[in-house]
Amino acid sequence: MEVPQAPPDASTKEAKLWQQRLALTEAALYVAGRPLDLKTLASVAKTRSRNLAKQLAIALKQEYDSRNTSLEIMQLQDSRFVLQLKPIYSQRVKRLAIRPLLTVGPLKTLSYIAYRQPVPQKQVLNVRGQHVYGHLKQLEELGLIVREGVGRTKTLRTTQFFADYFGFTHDLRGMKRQLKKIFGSDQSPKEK
Amino acid sequence: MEVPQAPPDASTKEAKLWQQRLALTEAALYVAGRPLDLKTLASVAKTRSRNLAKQLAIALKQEYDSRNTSLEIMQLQDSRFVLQLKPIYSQRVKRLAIRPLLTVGPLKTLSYIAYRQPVPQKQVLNVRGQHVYGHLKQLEELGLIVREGVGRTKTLRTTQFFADYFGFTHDLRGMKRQLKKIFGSDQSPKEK
Amino acid sequence: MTMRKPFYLQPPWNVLFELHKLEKVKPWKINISFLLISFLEEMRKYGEVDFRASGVALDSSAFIYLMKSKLLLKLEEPPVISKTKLEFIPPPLFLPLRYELTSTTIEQLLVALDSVLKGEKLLPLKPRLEPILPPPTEIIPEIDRYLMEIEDMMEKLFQRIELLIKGKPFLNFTSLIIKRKKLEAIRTFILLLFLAQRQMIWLWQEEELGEIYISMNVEMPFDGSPASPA
Repeated sequence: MEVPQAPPDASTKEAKLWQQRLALTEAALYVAGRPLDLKTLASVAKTRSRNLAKQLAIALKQEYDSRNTSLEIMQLQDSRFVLQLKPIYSQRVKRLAIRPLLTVGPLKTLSYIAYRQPVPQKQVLNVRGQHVYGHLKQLEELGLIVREGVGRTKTLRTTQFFADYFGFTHDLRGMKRQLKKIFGSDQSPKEK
Repeated sequence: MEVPQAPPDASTKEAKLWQQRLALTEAALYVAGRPLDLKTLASVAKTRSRNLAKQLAIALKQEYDSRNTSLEIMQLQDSRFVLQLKPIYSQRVKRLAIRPLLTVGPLKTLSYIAYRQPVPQKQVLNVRGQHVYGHLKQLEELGLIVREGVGRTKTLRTTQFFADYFGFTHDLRGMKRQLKKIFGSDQSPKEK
Repeated sequence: MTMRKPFYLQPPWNVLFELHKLEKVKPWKINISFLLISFLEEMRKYGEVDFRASGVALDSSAFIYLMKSKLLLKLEEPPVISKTKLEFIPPPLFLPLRYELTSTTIEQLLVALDSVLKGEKLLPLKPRLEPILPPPTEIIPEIDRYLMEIEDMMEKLFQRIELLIKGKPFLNFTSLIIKRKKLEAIRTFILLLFLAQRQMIWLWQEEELGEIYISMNVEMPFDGSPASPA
């Protein structure tokens, strides 16, 4: 892999192109509101080089990190990038978000599913209570979980969209390790 | 009006508070994605002073202007501020916006309210069917409509956010004229 | 010589005297009242008053009552919570906030409006659905009218009493309701209570459940205000 290229001197033509690509990368991340892969970022930045797309995204991330801003660019494990609000600001402004956000109840159900997945629906109902039927419907509608199987044997797991939303890896074992780290629990989730 | 105050020296306690308020202002504008008034900005920045809220927004705007970024902060005529993508970048990235604001059903209900507003809720229910109760709740939660009055006399109208989103004027008669013109229909909306 | 087996050691009374049988029977199937009454009747019939047997029967009855009570109380107990293994419940995951440009355009809004307005045009052609109201009941308006006209009816009853009581110190309630239907008798009684409450008449009884006597309060004209002193 090439070493990320520093932005060229701003007076040159290449420098202008770099700046323009940097702005396009930012525009794409702003508009998408979800992690974008290098292929998409490259196409937006008018290049075929995924490596260049990555250099641009990393440079943008460094720029955001160096500045006093409420926004951050996260690099996910699979080289995807996402622009989002720093979590410390969420509480004060979440009421202004357009998309209705989930309340604590469904979020608890979601974290339980993520931690124990693939988990029988019956187990989730036992642990969280019968009222979680509503949560499951909501989480399913938002595309955060899927139900597999039918009736009493239904199994729940989180989706790729869920992993993207939280910046988790798509690999189940890896995701559980990440979750364990976040929850700070000494109990390892059951690997199934 | 006072001259916008320059951010104080970064080493002082006041400077830290200013920086924090600046970040909160940015967080609010980012998350909302729509113009916010000074009252809202002041409440997010933990101040009662609309003047301070305005100073913060102007300072943030200047910061954005001074930097190479695809985003801009605009001050509207009514002293509202909005963070948005610079129009020159829109074309290249708008294909990444894949999620509709609303699905077809609620969109129909919204369009009818916009065209006939202020319209009795009863009339909307008659034309669109009893199932639109869910739509009205969703549209209200998204801040696209407001319900005025109570019970059977409830009246519906669209909000400033609706006008901002679709680029209409805020003036009701003007909006109806715009709709009629764009719609190119020979049916004139009933003025009530 | 063989002793005759006492009657109470035979069914159905034997259940009271052979306690081991109680364990095999559902307490709800035992009608204690019937057993005890018939037990006493049988004893009277045979002329054998055995206080020991009565004592045992009483004791057994109390025991059966206790069994029944315990069963009832058991039903009220909260269901036993199965001891599920305590497992780690992770805290909620808070979603990061991200702005997302939505894709709805003004063209889409207008297309939606077009289809709605077509629907609105068709609307008057649809048959108008009238709300189906439940048929009026016969009782409610009757009572309403009764209550609304109560003043009127009080006055009429008062005039009737005045007419019937002429020359007599009192009138009995039975003569007021003679040959009248039950409902009307009840209404008359209620009206009497209203009149008495306003002290326009006096009501009294000589014995509980006996005849009700009515006399006039000569100091009160109908309008309810005390008569002006002459």
